[in-house]
Amino acid sequence: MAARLIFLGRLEDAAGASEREVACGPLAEILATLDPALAVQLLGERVRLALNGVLLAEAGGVVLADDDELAFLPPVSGG
Amino acid sequence: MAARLIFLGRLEDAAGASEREVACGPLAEILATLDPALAVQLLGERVRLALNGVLLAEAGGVVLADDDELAFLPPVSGG
Amino acid sequence: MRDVRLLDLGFDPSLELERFTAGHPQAGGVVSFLGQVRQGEGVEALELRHYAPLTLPGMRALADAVLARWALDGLLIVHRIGVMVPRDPIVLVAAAARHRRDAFAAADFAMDHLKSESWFWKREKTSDGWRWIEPRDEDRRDLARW
Amino acid sequence: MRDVRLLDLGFDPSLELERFTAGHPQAGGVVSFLGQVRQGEGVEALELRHYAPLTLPGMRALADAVLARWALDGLLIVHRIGVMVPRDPIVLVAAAARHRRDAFAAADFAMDHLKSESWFWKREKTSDGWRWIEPRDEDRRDLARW
Repeated sequence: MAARLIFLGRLEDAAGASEREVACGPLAEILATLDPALAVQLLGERVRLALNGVLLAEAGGVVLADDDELAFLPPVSGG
Repeated sequence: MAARLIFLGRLEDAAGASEREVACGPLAEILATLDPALAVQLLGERVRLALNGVLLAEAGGVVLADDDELAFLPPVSGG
Repeated sequence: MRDVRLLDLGFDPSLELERFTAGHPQAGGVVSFLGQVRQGEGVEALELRHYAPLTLPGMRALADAVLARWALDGLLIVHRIGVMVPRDPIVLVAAAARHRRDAFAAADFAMDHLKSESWFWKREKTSDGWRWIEPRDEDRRDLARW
Repeated sequence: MRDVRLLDLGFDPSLELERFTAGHPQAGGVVSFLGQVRQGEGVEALELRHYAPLTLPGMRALADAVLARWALDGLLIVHRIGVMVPRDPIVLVAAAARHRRDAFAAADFAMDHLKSESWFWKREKTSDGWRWIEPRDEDRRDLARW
């Protein structure tokens, strides 16, 4: 029973890896198990979330089930 | 002692040739020797003139000397 | 009509453009944009990362939006991912149309949206190491034109 | 930097573009426009006539005006004259620039002026024979944008 967090762009550097396996459950509880500095970055207001490939309008209320993939998408680079 | 008239685009069809050798002298006198229907087309208000490769602001007062080349340039085709 | 590709290996932009043009003989004009890794500013390498579940679907949706907005005979979008070095092609967009103005506008629009809205993250390697590239205000201004 | 040519024989646009791009490795982007003889509207041949004392000098002056107006690394203008058949390339304009927007605007401007102000006269051959092409209102409108 595990889910995956995916870190894109500079969030990968902050996380030290491109993905991490986590226990299922509410996102708020999962984030509480991470390094606080990383959790703050993941919740930055310009970071978008995609659950199983679908963009979310907001992070509130997300609960990860088995095999879910939650991606953290910082602003794209442009230029 | 001769000059050349050069006919571009549809004026070539009207003249039946891409160029014609003419006697030197004032342009008005030269045009009077041509077929009147052609002369009218050559003096059309959208036809530009170039004397020896230099665009003229107006046709009035042009006098052709030996070896001069006077080109009649209808509107370009675009598109 | 719509050819959208995400490539993790190099490509030959002139061959792509030749094929695209040959495939649209009824089009009077083809406008293309080729973006390449710049040489000569101390950048040794450039890496583009993407997020597979979003990036290609997003590019296809962009292509559909372009085709719906302008009268095109064809639209090509080819984008690299992975590590590139100076002079490597990064992106090729080409629009074939009966009328020149449609082809110009479509390619311009596609590039503005690819650059600022597609799911690519870019980092550059200089003698100081790798550095992530942040969004640019210029890209947001470009987008506001449409 | 400025490469302006008038050709009475066919040319290979993809080879021209490849050379042009390779010659400007410091440019981030290259925008090109390729115009070709359309296939499929009953046009069997197209002929472009020019007036040598004016046409190439005029194209060079246009190139200088473009280079003065936008920050470009290079500008290519290649134009055919003579008789062409469907799918033959007629004109290739390419602008290389550090910034995408400059390259788009420069190529667009160059094409608008080439089409409406350069000394080319065009006729088309269909099953009815040859017919001279008159100026189009659309070209005058395109020019008025600048």
